[in-house]
Amino acid sequence: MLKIENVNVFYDGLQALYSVSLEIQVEEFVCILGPNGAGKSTLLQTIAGMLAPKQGSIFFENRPIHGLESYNIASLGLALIPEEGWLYGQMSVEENLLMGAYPKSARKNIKRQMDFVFDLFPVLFDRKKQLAETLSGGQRQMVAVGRGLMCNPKMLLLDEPSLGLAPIVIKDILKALVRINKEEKTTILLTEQNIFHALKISQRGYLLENGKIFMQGASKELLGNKHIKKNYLGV
Amino acid sequence: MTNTPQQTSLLQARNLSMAFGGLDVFKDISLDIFEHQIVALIGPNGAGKTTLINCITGVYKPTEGNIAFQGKPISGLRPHQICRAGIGRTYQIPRPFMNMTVLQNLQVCAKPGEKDFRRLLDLAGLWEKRHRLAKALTFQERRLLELSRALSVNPKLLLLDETIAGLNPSETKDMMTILKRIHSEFKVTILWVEHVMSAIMETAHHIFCLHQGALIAEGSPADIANNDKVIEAYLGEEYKFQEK
Amino acid sequence: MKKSVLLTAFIFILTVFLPPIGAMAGDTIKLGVVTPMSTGDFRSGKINVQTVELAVEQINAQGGVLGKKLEVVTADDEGKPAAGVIALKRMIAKEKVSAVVGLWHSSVAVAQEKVATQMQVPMMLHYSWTDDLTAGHSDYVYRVGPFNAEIAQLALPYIDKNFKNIAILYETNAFGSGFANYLEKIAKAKGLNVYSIGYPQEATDLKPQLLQLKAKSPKPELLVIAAVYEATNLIPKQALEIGLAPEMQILCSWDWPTYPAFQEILGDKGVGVTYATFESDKLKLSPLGEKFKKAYKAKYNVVPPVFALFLYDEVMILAETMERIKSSDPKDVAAGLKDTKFEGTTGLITFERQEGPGPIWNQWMGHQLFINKLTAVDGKGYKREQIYP
Amino acid sequence: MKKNEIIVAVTIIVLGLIAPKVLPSVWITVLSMAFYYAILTIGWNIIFGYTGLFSYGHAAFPAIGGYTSALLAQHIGLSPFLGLLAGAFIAGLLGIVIGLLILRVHGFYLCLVTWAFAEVVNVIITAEHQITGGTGGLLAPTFFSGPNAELFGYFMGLGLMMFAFLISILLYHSRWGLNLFAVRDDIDAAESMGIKTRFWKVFGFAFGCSLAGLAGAYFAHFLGLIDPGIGGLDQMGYVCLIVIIGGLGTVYGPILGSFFVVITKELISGYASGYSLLIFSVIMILAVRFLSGGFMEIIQVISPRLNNRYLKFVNK
Amino acid sequence: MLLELIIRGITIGLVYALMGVGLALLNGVMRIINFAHGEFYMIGGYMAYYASTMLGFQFYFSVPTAMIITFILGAVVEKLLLSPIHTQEMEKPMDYALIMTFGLLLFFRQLAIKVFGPFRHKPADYITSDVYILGVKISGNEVLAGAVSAILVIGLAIFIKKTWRGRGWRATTQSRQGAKINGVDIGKESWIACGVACALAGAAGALVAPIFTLSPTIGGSPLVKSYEVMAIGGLGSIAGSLVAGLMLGITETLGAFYISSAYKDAIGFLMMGFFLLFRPQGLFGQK
Repeated sequence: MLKIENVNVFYDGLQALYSVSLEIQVEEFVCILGPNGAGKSTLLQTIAGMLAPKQGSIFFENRPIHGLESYNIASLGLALIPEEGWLYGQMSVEENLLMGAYPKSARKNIKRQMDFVFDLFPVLFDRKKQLAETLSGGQRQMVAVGRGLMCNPKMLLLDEPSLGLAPIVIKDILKALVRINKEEKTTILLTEQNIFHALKISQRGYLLENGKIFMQGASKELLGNKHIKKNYLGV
Repeated sequence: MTNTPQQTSLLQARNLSMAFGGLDVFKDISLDIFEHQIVALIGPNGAGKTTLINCITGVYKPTEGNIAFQGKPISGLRPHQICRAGIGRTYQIPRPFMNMTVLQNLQVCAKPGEKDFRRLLDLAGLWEKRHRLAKALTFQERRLLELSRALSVNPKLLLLDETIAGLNPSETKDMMTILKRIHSEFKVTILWVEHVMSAIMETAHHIFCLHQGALIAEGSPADIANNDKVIEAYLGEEYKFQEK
Repeated sequence: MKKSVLLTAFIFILTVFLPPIGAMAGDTIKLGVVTPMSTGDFRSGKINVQTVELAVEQINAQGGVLGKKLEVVTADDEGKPAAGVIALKRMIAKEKVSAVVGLWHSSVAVAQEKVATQMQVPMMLHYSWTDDLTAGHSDYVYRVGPFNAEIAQLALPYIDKNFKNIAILYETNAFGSGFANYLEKIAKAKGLNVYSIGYPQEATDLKPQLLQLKAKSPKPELLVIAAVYEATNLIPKQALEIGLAPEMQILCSWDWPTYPAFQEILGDKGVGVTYATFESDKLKLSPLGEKFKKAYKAKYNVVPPVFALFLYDEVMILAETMERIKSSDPKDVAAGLKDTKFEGTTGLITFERQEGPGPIWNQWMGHQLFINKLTAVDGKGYKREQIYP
Repeated sequence: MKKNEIIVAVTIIVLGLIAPKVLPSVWITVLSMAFYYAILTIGWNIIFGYTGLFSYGHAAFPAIGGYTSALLAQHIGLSPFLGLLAGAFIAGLLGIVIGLLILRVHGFYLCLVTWAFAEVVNVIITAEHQITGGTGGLLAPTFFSGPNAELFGYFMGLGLMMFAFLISILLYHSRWGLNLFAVRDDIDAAESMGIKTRFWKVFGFAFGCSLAGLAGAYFAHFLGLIDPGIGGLDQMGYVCLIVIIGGLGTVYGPILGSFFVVITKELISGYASGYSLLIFSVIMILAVRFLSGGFMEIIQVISPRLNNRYLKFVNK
Repeated sequence: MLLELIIRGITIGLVYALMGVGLALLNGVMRIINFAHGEFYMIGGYMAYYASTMLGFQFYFSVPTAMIITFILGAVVEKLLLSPIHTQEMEKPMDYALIMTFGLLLFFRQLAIKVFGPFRHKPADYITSDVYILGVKISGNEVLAGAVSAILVIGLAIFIKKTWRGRGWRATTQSRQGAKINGVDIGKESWIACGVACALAGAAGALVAPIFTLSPTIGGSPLVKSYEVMAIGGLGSIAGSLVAGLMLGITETLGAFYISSAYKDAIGFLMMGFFLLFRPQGLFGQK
């Protein structure tokens, strides 16, 4: 589905990614772990075309996408759900969701996707006329995820969806992700700091440290890995 | 742990709360920072660490609570007054004065008459580059410059915001050495917000752990490493998912 | 440091005491025309240039002045005082002109007067109406043409006879304010009720001012417009649109309703507007005037407006003066102009030194004012009828 | 004050003193206008280039300075030389008031607020025509009288420009200047590093305004006239253009730019009168499109080595 | 009298709103300050003039002609001169835009003097008869200008609210990055939006041409008004611009009558300054 080869990315003069390579199969649920500043967001933004890699190549469904603009990538069915949400504060929830279906190819089955999003997050249905900036943090994250789903993506890139949320909300969102993966057959690439959450719901994981892939493996294996615990807590 | 920590309180925060538009960032935090210690403030992203620093330095006015520095209340003062009282800071993404030379960056902040810029720049290894514009420096150099700029105001307390985030291992090592030198040579107390646990465990005398706007633990590195709440905050609670 | 200070001092002394390189005397006598050519009332400016060119052509055809050819140099004052001052300064410094003519907007000329006096070059005014221009009695400023106080005096009997309540709408510049103030003074002295409102000369939306007039009680029966800039054509139109005219009669302060732009903007709505002018079929011209009129018509295919006559006179006076005093040095010319006695296009021109203050020192007087009314319009233009005297 | 700057200053003085002897006299007016623009833009360079405040109302301050001085001369017979001081003082005072008002706005908003201020000043000048002479302008006494008045006015301008130039150099190298730069580069960081940013913001703004007031008073007494055109939007455009072409935030930028712009304008109008502004606007558009760094960028493009030398020259 | 003043205020206010809305759109999508906005107004006016005099068009043809030409011009200007702002990462995009558009202002103005001549022109009246609204006599031209402006502003509001493209523009205004990842081609939308904004200015110019007549320098005043409208209504808000335009029109007319006609233009600036300093989000915007 997605194949990244030896990508080097520079951010404001600083090298953020050092020849990162990874590969994700169709319908897989993969997570990228790593501490803050390890390059997780950079990696996702590079895939989505927001940043240009200096070297290396990215293939999506065997098509090179590393030179494409972000709006082209969006219409291929690769949706990024960014860390900060990048919501449209002065637009209603419904309009925010509609924007997710902006690419021409996505405009056909808006109704179905919208229903799916409201089914996933019923709270959004009640608030669909409300302006996005008046929502709480968790609801905003739901809008962000929902907006990503609106284009019926083949693959979803999620950047720390649990950031700064209350546990109960995190639970809802992660549950929704599992549903998306299972029901919609959507490939998911998720980044998380909270490795426990991530490994629990994903199939495979990569550990990113200082811009390099440090370790990879099946989630269950990684969950038991001593290095990870040590690396995180220093014990 | 090179110094024997002395138990004089330098900074006292009492019942500090901060909220933006009704959204609590942190609530009811009380902490003491003792002189000549390296104190670390840890916690997952979004826990409110940077906001706490901004409250101490006067960028934000805390919605509730008091901060006292060397026994004098400083909450409500403007940032430059707090700086002059003896608190220096750095930023997560370095913010030197980009269109000024390295030397000017130090000159502008230092009190008149104190001209020991060479010492500060040697520490950062930037003396040779003192006539360069800050924007021509690398990321790491900017961070070092910012550090020496913060020292140029002769602070008693230095607030560091993620000083080693985004550095590679060898750079991290260098930075740690520099931090230790700063602590011992300049006799400053350091409050250090950081993510990289290994570095903190090695350097800090005392650690506070902030999670979702509350102080959930404090103590020596060893205490923190074995604290259940901390482990939970980092590794997450156990969730049971209905997996097929 | 010390060295450089010494060096500076040395060079300063050197430069201050060395005589500047003088300008070479040319083999022509230069006559400057500083007039609006791009903005401001540039249509009139164009006529000014044409008139001077025609006059100089005629003089050169008869052998020039003092055996040399006359040469016309032009500069654009953009209708703005600062630009006018710079243009005049540059003209005097660069071209070493013997005299300057063609100055137009009063506000510009007021500033230029100081320059001419300071740089000791005579300037002659033909249609800048502000009293102040000649009230200073400068030896370098002469006027062959009407001025505000005189025009107001000439128009007053007509206004007094027909109206009780009048309104004056004026541009807030030297010409407009000056004219309005004087007219208001003498009209009030006659017992008339006067409302006067000023507006900046660039304004195109005069409705606020007109609405204020509309709300006045008793209603003004006559609106005198003291303005020269092009946007003023809009005033009669806007007065009609808000229903102020045609109950209130409109009197334009001079003959711009005869310009083509007036018709383009007002069309048939212009019928009924009156205007004051010095031009009339009844205006008697001297043989020189008739000759000029013919020559102008032949060359440019239009009848020259009345101010062209005055300007033509000025060029002729200058030529005559230079011949008389046998010099083209600006200072001498200025002095020589005092003794002018010239049979011009409309009568004898002298700059008599009368007693007392006021504008009439360097001023030729000999005007008659007419008031015309536009009565009908067709494709070619308006038909007009003289209603006063 | 560095050695290089002394050399430059002396060179300008020497050239300035020689110019009236060797150039045709028409250039006196032209160069005097360049002096006016140089003083004016040195002021703006301090506001924008040093302090980082994008003031789009800078043209209002020469108007304020000029009218102040001209009115004082008219009503109480103040000498033009004292009028310069009065103009600078009143403009500086208003600069402080506006500076305090604009403390709370940034960037785009700052630009609009200052622009609004400038236009209100213009409206007042036009509306109060009984006092200010309206669009016709106001006469002011010249510095000197007699046939050489213009030449002396020229020397006066040269002196004033050098004065402004020296002040801007001294400011550039002083701690005061450093404070302004810090405010420009990162106001939050500056505040956190113990710099009284509010004070320096107002200081930088008012200082630049006061120089503009000085320039305005000089303009009024050099020409013997001041009119509302001096505060117009197009004048503001020239100010921007001059500083951008010369090099923003550098000491030489405003002077370099002023002479370049004024002289180019004069040369163009000589060859293609009536087309000068058109050609000029094209140059302006192309310059901004392709050379956003001003002359500095040309140097950079031509030779990086030369650029390094220039940087050394400026900063050493 | 009060009624008459308010009705006149509304008619002129609608034209102000039309100018302001274009600028608000431009500012929203492209995040730039545009000093050449008034020049498109001027060009629109001239285009309508030539369409009516040379081609003999009635207003329902000449106004759209003016809009089409200004649209093309606006789009070309954006493509050639303004696009570096969002295609290249510029250090100071605002300064660039300011000086660039100021250069354009000078350029168009000088070019207009050369091409159209410095003379004042006026197209034939669009509607020659006068109209009475609540007993107040108003010229047909003014009624037409007000009505068409209202239609255009409301039309734009509907376009922005209901269509995909309009939604994309609003999204771009609020989060550029969000719009990018949702598939909005900002480069393309920018030139379209710039063209539309310029076309609206051109329409305003064409509509008022017979009222205030044309000269190469008429762009100044509408430029100023559109900034006032935009600042009062809030940057990037269409509804705000409409209300702000009406507010400005009415306040100005009343102020000019009751306070002083000489200070008419100061009223708008004082309002703008007040809003910028004390309510920078404008009438309807939230903080």
